[in-house]
Formats: sequence, structure tokens, C-alpha cells
Amino acid sequence: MDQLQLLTGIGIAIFSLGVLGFLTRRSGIIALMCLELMLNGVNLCLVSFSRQHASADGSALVMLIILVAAAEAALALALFVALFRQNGSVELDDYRMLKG
Amino acid sequence: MIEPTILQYILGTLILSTAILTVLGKNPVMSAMSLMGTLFLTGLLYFTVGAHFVGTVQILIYAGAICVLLIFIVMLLDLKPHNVRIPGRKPVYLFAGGISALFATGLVISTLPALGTNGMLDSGVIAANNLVEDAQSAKAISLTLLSKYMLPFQVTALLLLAAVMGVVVIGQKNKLTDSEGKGS
Amino acid sequence: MNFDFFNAGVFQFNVEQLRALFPFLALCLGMVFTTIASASKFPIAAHKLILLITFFAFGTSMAVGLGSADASLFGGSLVVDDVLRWVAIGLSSLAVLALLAVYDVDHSEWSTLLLVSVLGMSLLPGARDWICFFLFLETMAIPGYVMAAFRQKRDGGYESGLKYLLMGAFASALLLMGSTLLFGATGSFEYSTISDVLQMGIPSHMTIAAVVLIVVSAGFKVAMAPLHMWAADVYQSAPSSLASFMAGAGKLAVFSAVSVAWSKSGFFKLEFVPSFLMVLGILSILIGNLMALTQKSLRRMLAYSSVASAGYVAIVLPVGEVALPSIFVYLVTYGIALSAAFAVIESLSVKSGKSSSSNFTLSDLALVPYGKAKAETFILTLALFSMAGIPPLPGFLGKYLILSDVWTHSPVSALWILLGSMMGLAYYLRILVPLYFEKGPSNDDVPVKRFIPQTVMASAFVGATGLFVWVWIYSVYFVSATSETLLGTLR
Amino acid sequence: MDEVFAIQNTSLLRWIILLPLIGAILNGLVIRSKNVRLSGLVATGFSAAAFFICLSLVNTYGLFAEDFAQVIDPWFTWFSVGRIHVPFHLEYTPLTGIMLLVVTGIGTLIHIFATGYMSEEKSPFRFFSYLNLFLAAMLVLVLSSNLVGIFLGWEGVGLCSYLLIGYWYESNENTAAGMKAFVTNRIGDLGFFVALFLLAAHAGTFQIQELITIFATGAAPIEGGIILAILACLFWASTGKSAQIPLYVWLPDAMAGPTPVSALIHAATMVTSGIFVSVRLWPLFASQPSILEWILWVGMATAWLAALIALTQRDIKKVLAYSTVSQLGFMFVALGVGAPVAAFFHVVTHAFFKALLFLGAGSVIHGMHHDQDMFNMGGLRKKMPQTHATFLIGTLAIIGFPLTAGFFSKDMILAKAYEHGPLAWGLLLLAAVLTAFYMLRAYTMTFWGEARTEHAKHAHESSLWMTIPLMLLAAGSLIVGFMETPPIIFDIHALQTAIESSWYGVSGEIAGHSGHHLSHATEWVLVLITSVASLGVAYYSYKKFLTVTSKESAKGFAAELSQNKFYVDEGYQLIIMKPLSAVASASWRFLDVVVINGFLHIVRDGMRIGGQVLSFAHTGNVQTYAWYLAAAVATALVFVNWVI
Amino acid sequence: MNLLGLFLIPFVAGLLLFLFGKQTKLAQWANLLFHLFWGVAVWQCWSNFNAEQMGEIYWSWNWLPMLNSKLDLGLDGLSMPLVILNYVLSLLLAFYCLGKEKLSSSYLALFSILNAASIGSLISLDAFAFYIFWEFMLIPMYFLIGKWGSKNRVYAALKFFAFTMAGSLLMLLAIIALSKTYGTLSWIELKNAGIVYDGLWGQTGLIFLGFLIAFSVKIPIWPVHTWLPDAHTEAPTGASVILAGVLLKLGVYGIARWCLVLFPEASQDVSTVMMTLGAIGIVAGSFAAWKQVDIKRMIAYSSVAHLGFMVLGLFALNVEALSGAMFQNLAHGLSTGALFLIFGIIYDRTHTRKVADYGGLASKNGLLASAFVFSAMASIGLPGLPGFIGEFLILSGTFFTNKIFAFVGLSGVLLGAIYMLGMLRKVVFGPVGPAVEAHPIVLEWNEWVAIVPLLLLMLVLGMGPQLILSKSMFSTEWIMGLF
Repeated sequence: MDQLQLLTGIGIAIFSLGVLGFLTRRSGIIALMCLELMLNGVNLCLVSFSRQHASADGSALVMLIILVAAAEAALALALFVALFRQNGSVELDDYRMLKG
Repeated sequence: MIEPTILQYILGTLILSTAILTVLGKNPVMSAMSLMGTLFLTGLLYFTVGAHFVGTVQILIYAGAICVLLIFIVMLLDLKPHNVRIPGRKPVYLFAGGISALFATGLVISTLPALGTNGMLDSGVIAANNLVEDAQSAKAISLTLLSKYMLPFQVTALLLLAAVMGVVVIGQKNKLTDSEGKGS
Repeated sequence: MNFDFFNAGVFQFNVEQLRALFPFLALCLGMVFTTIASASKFPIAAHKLILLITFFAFGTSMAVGLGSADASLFGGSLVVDDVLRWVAIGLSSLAVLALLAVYDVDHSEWSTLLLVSVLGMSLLPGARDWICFFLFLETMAIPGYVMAAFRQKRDGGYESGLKYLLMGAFASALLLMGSTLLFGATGSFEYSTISDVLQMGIPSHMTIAAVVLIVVSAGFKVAMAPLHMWAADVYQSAPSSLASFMAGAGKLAVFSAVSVAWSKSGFFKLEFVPSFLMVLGILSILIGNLMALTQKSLRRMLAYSSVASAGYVAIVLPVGEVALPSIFVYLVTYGIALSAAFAVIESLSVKSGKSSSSNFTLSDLALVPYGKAKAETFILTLALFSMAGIPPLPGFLGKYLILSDVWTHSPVSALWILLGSMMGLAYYLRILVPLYFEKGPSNDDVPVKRFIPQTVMASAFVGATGLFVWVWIYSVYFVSATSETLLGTLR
Repeated sequence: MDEVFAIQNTSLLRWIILLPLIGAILNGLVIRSKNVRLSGLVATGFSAAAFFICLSLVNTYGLFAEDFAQVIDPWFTWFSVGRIHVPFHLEYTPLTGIMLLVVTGIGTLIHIFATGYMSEEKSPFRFFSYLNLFLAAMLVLVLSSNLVGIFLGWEGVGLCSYLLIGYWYESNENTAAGMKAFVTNRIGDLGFFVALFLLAAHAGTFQIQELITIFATGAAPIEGGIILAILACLFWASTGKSAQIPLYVWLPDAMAGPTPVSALIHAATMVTSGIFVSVRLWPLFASQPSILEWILWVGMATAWLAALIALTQRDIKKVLAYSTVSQLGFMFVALGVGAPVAAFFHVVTHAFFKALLFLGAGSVIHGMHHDQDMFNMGGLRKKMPQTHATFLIGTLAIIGFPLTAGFFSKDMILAKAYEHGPLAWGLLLLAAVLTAFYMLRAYTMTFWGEARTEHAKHAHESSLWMTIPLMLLAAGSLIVGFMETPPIIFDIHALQTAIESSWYGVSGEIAGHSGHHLSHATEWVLVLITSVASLGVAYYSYKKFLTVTSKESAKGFAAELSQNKFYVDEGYQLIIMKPLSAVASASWRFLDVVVINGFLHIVRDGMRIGGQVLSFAHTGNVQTYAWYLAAAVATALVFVNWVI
Repeated sequence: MNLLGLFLIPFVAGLLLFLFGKQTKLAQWANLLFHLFWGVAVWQCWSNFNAEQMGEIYWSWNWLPMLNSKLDLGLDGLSMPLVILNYVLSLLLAFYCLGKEKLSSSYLALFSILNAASIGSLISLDAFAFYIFWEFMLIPMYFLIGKWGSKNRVYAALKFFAFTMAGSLLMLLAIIALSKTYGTLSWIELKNAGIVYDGLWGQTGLIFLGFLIAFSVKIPIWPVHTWLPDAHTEAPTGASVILAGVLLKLGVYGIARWCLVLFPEASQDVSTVMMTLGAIGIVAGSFAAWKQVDIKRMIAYSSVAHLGFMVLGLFALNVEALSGAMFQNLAHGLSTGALFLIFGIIYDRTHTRKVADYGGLASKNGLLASAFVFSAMASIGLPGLPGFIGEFLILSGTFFTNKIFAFVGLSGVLLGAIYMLGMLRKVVFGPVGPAVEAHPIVLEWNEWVAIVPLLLLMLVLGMGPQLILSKSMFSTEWIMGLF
């Protein structure tokens, strides 16, 4: 087995773990962390693939991903803070006013 | 065809376990910490495959900045374990778990070729090692970013601008909300 | 390896490329101005002026470029061709409409965000690899997240923003995974390479998984059932202008980009993609229409109707880039009608004394003071009939084109569109009932806010002219132009 | 056929129709005067004008001429599409001429009578415009040169009779009677329709002249079955219009209309149009003997049934109505035995004396302040002498008192019946005897004995408006019989020549019928038997009803049966109308309301419910959305990996 | 021949009438004025109308080349009579409207636009243009029923809209298929395109069915007729008249123009089925009409029956029947229109539709009663009135093709007498009913002006049908030449 394939495996595993968390954790913050996990998994795969194909594109995308992740995280956290100030909770299933 | 080293195996196990901790941790601080661990260890793993630049960025920005931000917010809102509900208390979350299990299986199954031996890829080309080394170098990456992906790289600036503005707006507005927004 | 940075041709633009680049520069200039304006506390009117000028410059410069050769910029990662130009024109007009009709927010940051988002949208169809695609998509989306959260004073402002953000991030993670796997399978992010590789042989499971992930995430962006739920919430409680803008322009950008990207990277050659899209489309038509039938809140109803419309386009997508004209016409006409409807609902909710238009329900329409809202009701009527696709309103042209493309592809699936538009009638017509067929209260103490007359005038102007004359001629020429230039150049 | 007949064109014929029409329009729309004299005189004037035109026509073109020239008024083309070509042409033949004289002449007299009779009317102009309209329609029927035109008149007179029966529309009975008349006639007219279709399909023409000259002579290839079918359909139509079994039921109810109407429409003219059309088309009938049997026995049955019912009626107009039905039966019998001349002869004479009887009855009713029950009358011969005298003449004529009009026509029919066969003759004779019985019953109960009620005591003679027409008609019923007499008496055959000369030279001989004639001895015997039998029964009936009390009513099963008209109406109601209306309401309620609309509403509500069910899935929790997203991906992955 | 004005005038008039706002009286007179202008255009078309041609295009604009669609306007024996009928009815309604406060300027405007649409679909010889006008008719009608209708109007309006839309969507698909298959949508080119018939379930057959279903819903043919009673009953008088007089006729016209001409073989294949449906329609419609207690509903069901006759006429596939159907279009338009108009005028005073409330109309207003009876007689096909010509031609044509259907049709003739006269008995005659008792029934001059010409026209057409038949003869024979 190639070490790169180990990376890919780990990446996919982490990605799936992130999905699991995002689907099951009810705390918004932790769901956000799980999102970061997913992105991290993607990064792992990207690195390994770009090694396999000897192209820097993957690594370049990793940079951009990190950047976007940062932006999203910042926004999400800002929102959480605001929501917490309004309703004193960041539990996702406390915010279900819009439905039906 | 390079066999993984012991170090890589250890790192992998650690990464997975910290990730699991992140997902299952009762306390948000705990989760945040272990997430930080995951990211850090991932950075180390990058180093072991020679992707030094990516690893550095990973540790500096990702593990450093973002996770610190997370922890900071968690602390700010001081979310205690008691007001963090445990998954699986509601039966529907079993359903959610089922879905994600299915998801994971599907993903893993379909990516088996990548996990299996080489040459299973559609393109069928296996790069020579020296090329690989070059491709991972900081120079190559930056060149790619600044030549081929010039436009996205610049657009990210606008993206960040938007994000910053958004944070500003949301942050400033909720003062406004507390003063005015009560009525409605 | 040593790389001659300045002779790499990255920074050297010839005239055509500069001309192709100019509209985007105009947008960026607009951003600069709006940023300055909001930094130095200019009044909203100034922002509006800047925006108008910017969009006008953007649209016209794109229109001027129409028909000229395709310009490939930044080493081929962005190609400015007629599709992009047309989409950009449509976007700018929709943006102007959203701006004129419903500018129901009073933050100066709004304008900058709008511009950023438009930039992302208009770049989207020009992307030629998945990295750019992802980046432009995020550029389009992130300002959207912010704008969706603009309305804290209304009910559920933050909530809709949060939902939008979380789901969007989740979806883009999926998209990333997809393109990563694709990269892994084919060794490249570029559409052309990918399609070459896909043509080489029977695609591996990994490729298929990648395509599935990408399709689903795109389906999320355009709110196809069952990935549509965020849309209802966001369109209900986000600012009207964001809702109309995202539902109209956003759909237009993403759909045309997706159509380009998928057909250029040869997804439609995988036999499961059309059927997958078919399933999504049928689900969207059924769920969207059925849910819209049961809605109380009008804005929610419109959201679901847009879900259904996404379904129609999803059915026509597999036809490939040939269907771009019809998709374009359909989405532009639909977007215009939708914005007009949102505008009218906004002002009607004020006229009937509601605090916010989010919960403006069907029964509240009866509270609209009788004879006090003639213009709005007229516009709303036109908009609804246009969405229902009744001739001679332009919505019919869109429906006709979509149907005719679907017919050539798979005649049976055209029946689903017919079924959908039948179901659609039920709620479109029901909205008119309290407006026309039941005499509302004739109270004279109507709370008239300042922006209502202007809103109405604007929507009346744009709505009426746009719905009646403009779009007809416009789309006719679009169809003729593209069906020659575009279809000519495609193969 | 032009080489045989010199065709003469004239535009005079249309005026016969136009004049009464103008009268109707003037009365109904222009003048609208409440003054009965004025409107009456206008109407009378126009019908009289029509009568004089007819006279001049008869004068010009002759009535009993041997070699007759076809007279055509080519007015305009009504409609002409593909195989269907319908010119609106009018045609004069001797037969037509006689019918014209009868219609316009008697019509005019009845107009005059009505001017007196309707004196206390609110809106007489309506009555008179209807009456004129009827004349116009009837004249179209008589004059038209093709069957479609005849159908126009045919239904036109139906309309007018509908309007006139329901003239006093305030009472539901009258309007019901009118509707019954119209609908029953429509049932008959379906036959006419089919006949027209068959003609269009197989003959390609509706022109009577062509039909006769081509098909009766067999000049054109058309199988007899078709002609038979056409004739059967026409006969069916006649049973409607001329009140034969099974469609006679409307005529007695039609007496709800004013008496002049009963006289003009339901005795003299309209109801005989069936016979008139049959006589016009006689050569066709003659070419299909098998239809004649049917006609014979239907006529016979009608004559009997009506006579039996007439025996016990209390209402004088009802008696006359049933007697009309019975006499029409006689005419059809005449057709059936192959004697069109006799049939038409009886049409003419019957027109006179039945009109006379009805008008007499009308005068009586007028005198009795609109009480029509004979049991309330009696002893009127002193109170109203002229009426009595004329009525007596009418009665004698109808029972065939020697040398009256009825005597000749009825005798001719009986003779022809005897030629056809003794059975028909015997039955017909008995029917005639019944006629004598109920007519004398009516006459006696009305005019003899002593007055049985106040009305009867204070009855008064009617004005000259009414009595003069009575006298003229009485004179008519005495003399009109002499235009066609048996060989044993005078031996005049004017009518025969007239009729036979109007078949375009085609002979009316029945196919394969040996035209042997009775010896004079047999004729004498027949005449004697008939007269003696009728007069004897008449005298018995006179004695029987001389002393009748007002309380007296029918006793015994047979009498009950007869008085209740053999429950035919009730039977029709039970067997046809009720089930039909039940089916109607069932088909509407079930098909439309339950099935179709029910289905639609199920669809509608189903959609609504489906929406509500779906909206449960939309919990509002953002993670649920993520679940659906992930589920979509997962299912797609699994599907693509393991299923495809 | 200025065909453009034929539908532009009413369209522009409609837009202008919207501007009158509260000035109802002014708008009504202006509407009359517009009808004057329109009348000039109609008269011009009538006077230099050439009956000896079929599908000749007098005005054309290549408006949507990429959709293979040209705005071709033409006028021939099929459309001419209906154009005239449409104009006459609309003119008389313009008179009827005078002085009715409720019929505001927007009502007149919608009406005018409706006219534009119906005329447009009559004279456009291009499938796409035809469809546009065809669908456009729904919008004004929806508002006319829904806003000015009576109690249950919303239900009726929605039902009307949904039914018609459902039908015409299939037609839309058929039109698309045509343009994709033959590259043209112009009627005459399609006619010459040599459409090959590959069985009813082949492509051509399905296209044909698409057209057929759309028109069948509009006619309406049993069993898709249930929208008609509701629409007729709830619609305001004017809308009922136009609905009965023009809109339903467009279905018949459409079948003749698009189905019979373009798909003769297919028409032959379905003829038996369609004739069966028509016959069922006749009987079921008459039965239903017989059992109604609501006068307008009863008249509506009588229309269902009459249109059953026209379906027979269309699919008997011979000249007599087809010209009969085309003529019956006019006859039914006039007679039923008159019935709706007269009853509408009565309803304006009494505000009840229940038969039970009526009776003895004749003793309140003799002339009106006579007009009512006259129209009823025309509607049951009394000879001398146009209904007879139509029914006679149709039924004899049917008789040539299939005797059974002719007999069923005859039963319709009989049942027609039963329900119509039954209604007359209860409404016009008999003792005076409460509603008639309570309200004075005296007509304004303009209402007389609206009624009388209808009656005269019936008389003229009844005795001189050649006036119209000669105009449509060529076309019908031309069509039947295809079979």
C-alpha cells in the first residue's frame, strides 16, 4: 500500500466523520467544527492526489480552501455570537421558526 | 511505490482518534481542542509526504488562527457541557447516523480504486518521483497560484472583503438590534 | 526549475483581452466607490446611483462585446464568450430590477456585497476548471450569506442567515470533495482534460462518486428538491431584494455555469447523470408545487414556486449547451416576474399595515385597502401570469423554449413540465382571488412609508415595460443571436 | 316532365302566404290594440284577402280541368349544400286549390266568429295574430312544392297550435296541454325528419313532382324498401299531426284552447294535413301496397277507440274532439283501402261540418258562460234557435243523413271499404253507427229536455258575429257534398278529376289492384244499410238522452273505462314519461355530479393533502435539511455503486 | 383587407378603456364608439371578402423566425361567419351595457381585450400565433367571471381556467412537435408539408390528439364539459353571451381548421369515437338540462347538447354535416346568446335564477316574453329559424355516414323540445311567480336595441341561410376534398 493512499483513506475517513458530526451534533459551534473537519479531509485527499499526479493544482486549491474556510468560519462565528445574544442559545434545533 | 512509514501510521491513528473526539466530545472546548489537534497532526502528516509548504500553512493558519478563533468564541459564549446536548437522545438522530454511515460507506466504496494499488486511476499516468518532489515545492505552488490561478487568487481578496464586511455588519447591527429590534 | 515570471504571459493582455476584461473592472471600480461611500457615510441614494451606473456600465459593455471572438484570460482559466456576456447582461438587468424594485435595506454595506456577488455570478459561466468554479461560486455565495442575515429586525433574520450559511458551507464541502475526487481520478481540474479522460473508457466508481457529489451540491445551490429547504426559509425572511436577486440572478448564473461546466467536462456522457437530474427535476416539480399549494406566507409560496421552476430547468439541463438559450430566457423572464412579485408583496405588506413582509399571508391580501394598490395589483397580476406561462406574457416564451428543447431530448419528460405548470396555476390564480374578487376594506388611514411610492413606481415601470415589451424583443434577439453564434461555436 | 306539363310561373302564390303573415305582424307587433273588433277585423281582412286570391287562382288555373298545367312560384333558394338542395318554391295543383279554398274560406269564417266570441278578451290582438300566423303556416304547408317546405309549415302550425292551446296561459292546465301537443307532435315529426334524411340519402331531391314522376313510376333505380321506409316515416308523422293511435292523445287536451281554435286548427285544417300530404304523395303510397294495410288498420283502430271514448264524455268539446279523432280514423281507413279521393273528400266535408259543430258548441258555451258540461245544459233550442238549427245540420251531416255532405263522403268511404273487403266495411259501419249514437247524445243533451242549471235557464243567443258564420258553414255542410257523388246518385266526379289531375299524370292505381267497381245494386244496398243503421241508432240515442238528469254519471266497468279514456294518458305517463325522467335525473346526478366533478374534487383535495403531508418533513431544523442532502448523496452513491 | 385592425382596434380600445377609471358612463359610450371603428374594419373585411379561397394570407409579419413562427393573418369561409358573429354579439352587448353602473370601465376593457383575443385566434393562420391568442382569451375571461360573476364565481373561474389550460397545454406540446418535425408552423405550409400519418399512437397521431383534446375541452365535449355549466351560471350576462356565442365556437372552428385539415386520416380514425362522444353529449346534456332548477344552468346544459350536434357534424366527415356544423355555430351563438341576454336582463331586475321563483312573465311583459319564446324556439330548431337548418344539415350528413348517430341526435331534437318548453311553461307562462311579482320588468331602450337585432338575425338566417352558407361553402367543400 502506498503512503499516499493512506493519506487519501484518512482524508475520506475524516470527511465522513465530519459529515457524521454535522448531521448529529446539535450544538451549532460543534457542527461548525465538523465542517472544518470535512474541509480538512478534503485537503488531505488533495495533497495526496496532487502528489500522485505530480501537479501543484491540488496544493493550490488547498490554499484557497483554507482561505475560504477561514472566511466562512468567521461569518458563522459572528452569526453565532449574534444569535446567542438574541436568544442565549446556539443549539441548532432551537432555531426552527421558519418551517413548513 | 513507497510503503507508509510507522510515523505515518501513528499520525493517521492519532488524527482519526482526535477527529472522533471532536465529533463525540461532550464539551465544546474539548471538541475545539481536539479539532486543533487534528489539524496540527494533519500538518505534520503533510510534512511526512514532503508537502512542506502546505503543512506550514496548515499549521499556521488552520490550526493556529481558525481554531484559536473557534476556541475564543466558545470561551466567549462559555458553552458548558450541560447546555450541550448529547447526540442520539432523540431517535431521529439515529436516522441521521444511519444516513452518514451510508454516506461514508458509499464514499469509501467508490474511492476504493484510489486506496487500492496504483494505476487504477482513469488517467492511468503515474508521475515519476522527482517531478512529484518539484510539484510539492513552495515555488511550484506559488507559481501555479500566481499564474494559472491568478484570477481566483485575486477574487479571494474580494471574497475576504465581503466576509469582513459581513462580520462588521452583523457585529454592529446586533447592537442596533438590541436597542431597536425589541419592538418588532 | 526556474520560471520566467514576467514572460509567462500572465500579465500581458492584448486589446481583445482587455476589452473582455473591462466589464469586470467596471464592477470592481463600482466596489471601490461603494466602499468609499459607505466608509464616508454617504446617503443610500448615492449608493443606489453608484450601483445603477455600475450595472449599466457592466451590462452595456458586455452587450457591446456581444458576438466578438471568445477571449481566454489568465491562461485559460477564464473564457469570456457570448454565453458569459449574455448571462452578464441578464444578471445586470436582474440586479437593476432587484435594486429599483425592492431596495428594502438601509445599510450602505449592502451595495458592495451586491457587487461582489454579481462579480462572482458573472464570472461563473466563464470558468474552465473546477477550482475557478468553486472559487467563483463562493464569491457569489458568501455575500449572499451576509445579505440574508441583514434583517435582524425582522423575524428570523439571523436564523435564515445561519441556515443559509451552514447549508451552503456543507454543500460547498461536498462540491470540494467532488472536484477533489475528480482531480484524483483524472489528474486535472480542467473541464476539457476531464472530459477527455471520461471519454477514454468506462468511468471508475470514484469518478461517478465525484460527479454525484458535484451534481448534488449544484442542485443545492439552485434549490432543487430535496435539497431545496433552505430556499424556502431564506426567501421568506431574508430581505426581499436578496430573495428576488438570489432566486432570479443566482439561479441564472448557477444554471448556465453548470450547463457549461457539465457539458464541457462531459458529465452528460455518463448515462446516469440525465436520469439523476430527471429524478431531481421531477421531485422538484412535485414537491415545489405541492408545498406552494399549502403555503400561507406569500413569499414562501414564491420560494416553492421557484423550486418548481428549478425542476423544469433541471429536466432540460441534460440537453446540454444547446439548451442554454431556452434556459436563459426562461430564467430571465422568471426572475423578472419573481422580483416584481416580491416588490409588490413588500409594498402591499406595508400598505396593509404589516410589520414585516415575511409573514404576509394570502389572507392578509384581503386587508389591502381597496383601490389603494392598483399599480401593485396590476404588476402582481402580470408577474403571476408570466410565471404561470400564459401568453402573451414573456414567461410563456420561456416555457415554450424549455418545452421545445425537452421535446427534442425526451418527449415524455415534457409531460412532467405540463403537469407542473398545471399544478402551478392552482396557487398563482389563488393569489389573485382576494386581490380582485373580494372587496377589501376601504380604510383611508393607510400607513404610507416613504419608499413605497418609489418602490411601486419602480416596480411598475420595470415590471410593466420589462414584462411586456422588453423581454419579448430582447429574448427573441437573444435566441436568434445565441442560436447562431453559440450553437455555431459550440462544436 | 316538362314535355308533359307546360310549367307556368306566377308570383301570386307567395302573397297567399304573405298576407296572413303581414296580418299577424300588424296585429302582434304594430297595432297591439285591446279592441277586439279592430284586431279581429284586421285579421279577418287579411285572411279574406288571401281567400280572394285563392278564388282568383282557382278561377285562372281551373280546379277540375282534365289537362292541368303545373303552376310554380319560384320564390328563392332556401338552402343548398352538397346533396341537399332545397328551393323554396310554391306550387299550385287542383288538390292544393281545394285545400286552399277550405283553409282560407273556413279560416275567414272562423276569424269572423272569433271576433264575436273573443269579445271579453284582455289581449285579443295576440289571439288574432296567432290565428293569422297559423293561416300563414298552414298555407306554406299546403303550397310548398317540396317536403322540406311542407315540414316548415308542418312544424309552424304545430307552434301556432301550441301557442293557441296555451292562449290562456295563466292556468297551468292550458300550458300543459299546449306542451303536450307540441311534444307529441315532435315525436311524430322525428318520423318526418327520418323521411327527409332517407330522401336526401337515396332520392337526392325533396320535390314532390320529381318524387312522384321518378319514383312512383319506377323510372329511377331505388329499391322499394327505401320508399316503403320513407312512407312509413311519413305515416308516423301523420299519426302525430292527424291524431292517430298511438299519438292521438294530445288532441282532446288541445280543447283547452279557445273554441274557434279548436274549430279551425283541431278540426278543420291542421289535423287533416296528414291526409293532405298522403294524398299529394298518393302515387308513392300506391306503389307500396304493404304500407296501406297498416294505414287501414291503424285508422280503423283509432276510429273505434275514439268513438268508444266519445260515448261517455260529459264535456261537449271533448265529445267533438274524440269525434274528430274518429273521423280522422275514417279518412285513414279510406287511404288504407286505396281511396285517396274518398279520404280527401271526407277531409273537405268534415272541415265544414266539424267546424260548424265546434263553432256551434262555441256559441253554446258562450251562451252558457263558459260551462262546457253537457249535463248542465238542456233545452237550449228555445234559447238559441239559430245555433240549434245550425248545430242540428252539423249533426245530421256528421252522422251521414242522406244528401248531406257527410252522407256522400262517408258513403264513399264505406263503399271503397266494401270493395276492399267485408270485414273492414263491417267494422267501419259499426264505427259510423257509434258516431250517430254519441253525436245525437250530445245534441239531445244540449238542446232538448229542460234546462238543468241556472246558466242553461238564462242562456242567450249569440251575436250575429257568431251566427252568420254558423249559417254559412251550415249551408256549406249541406251543399259541399255534391262535388263528388256515387254513380247511383247524380254521378258527379269533379273531385276525382281534380285530384287525379294533380299527380303529374301518374295514375293513382294501386300496384296489382284490380279496379273492379261495385254494381249499382250493391251500392244501393250499402247506402240503405248505412242510412238505416245510423238513423235508427240516432233515434234510439235521442230517446235515451231526452230525459237525462244533471247528476247522472257513467255506470259499469265499460262506461268507467270509456269515460276515463281507457287510461291511455296514465299509461303513457307510467310507461314512458316517468322512467325517462328518472333516467334523466339519474344520468345527471350520477355522471356529472358524482363521477366527473367528484373525480376533480378528489384530485384537488388530494393535492392539498399531499402538500400538508410533505410540509411535515420540513421541520425547520437546519440539520434535517442536511440530512436530506446527505441522504440524497448517499442514495445516489449506493445506487450508482451497487445497482447500476 | 385590413386584418390587423380587426384585432388591434379592440385591443387598443381595451387598453384605452382601462384609463376611464371611474367614468363608467363615459366609458360605456366610448365603448360604443370603439365598436363603430371596429365595425368599419369588419365591414371592410366582409365587403371585399373572397369566398373562393382557403387559407389565403392577407397580412404577414415574420415576428419570431427562430421559432418558425410568422404572424400570418387570413380570412376564409371558416372564420368569416364567426368574425361577424363575434362582432355582432359584442356590439349588441355594448348597447346592453349602457347605463349599468356595475359594468365599469375595466369590465368593458377586459371585454374588448377578450374580443381582440378571440378575433385574433380566428384570423391567425399560424399555430404559434393561434395558440397565443387562444390562451390569452383565458385571462380576461377569468377576471370577467371571477369579478363580475355571482355567488360561486371564484370556483367557476378557477374551474374554467384549469380545464381550458389543461387542454391547451397538450396542444402546446403538439405545436412544438409540429414545429420540430416539419420546421414550420404556418397552417398552409403544414398543410402542404405532407404530414405522414403513422397510426393514432404514432407521432402524428399524438400531435393530432393534442390538438383534438384542447378543442374538445373548449367545445366542450362530454365528459370534459362540467366546467361549462358552472362558468355559464356564475358568469355575468355579457360573459355568458360571449362564452356561448364565441368561445365555445372556437373549439369547433379549431377542429375544422387544425384537426380535419392537417390530419385527415387521423380524423377518420377517431370519427366514430368522437361521434359517440357527441351523441352521448347530446343525450346527457339534454337529460341534465331537463333536470335543472337553475335557468342559466339549464341553458348551459342545452349548449352542451347543441355542441354535441356540432361534434356529430364535424366528424360525420361530409360536406353537408360540416357546413351544418359551421352554420349551427352561428345559429347556436345567436339563439343561446339571445336566451342568455334576455334572461340576463330579467335577472338584472329579479336577482334570482331559480325556476321556482318565476312564472307568468308573459303577463308582466308580453313583448319580452315573446322574444324569450322566440329564442327558445330557435334553440330547439324550429323550421324557419337557423337552428333547424343547422340541425337538419348536421343530422342528414350524419345519417349519410352512420344512421345510428343520426337517430340519437334526433332524440336530442325531441328532448330539446321537452326541456325548453318545460322551462317556458314554468317561467314565461303559468301563474305569476314571486320574483316576477315583486319587480317591475320594464326594459330600457338600449336593452331592446340589444335584443331585437338578434331576433331579426335569427329570422334572416332561418329563411335565408344561403347568406352564410354561400360564404362557407367553398371552405367546407375544400376541406372535405381532403377526405
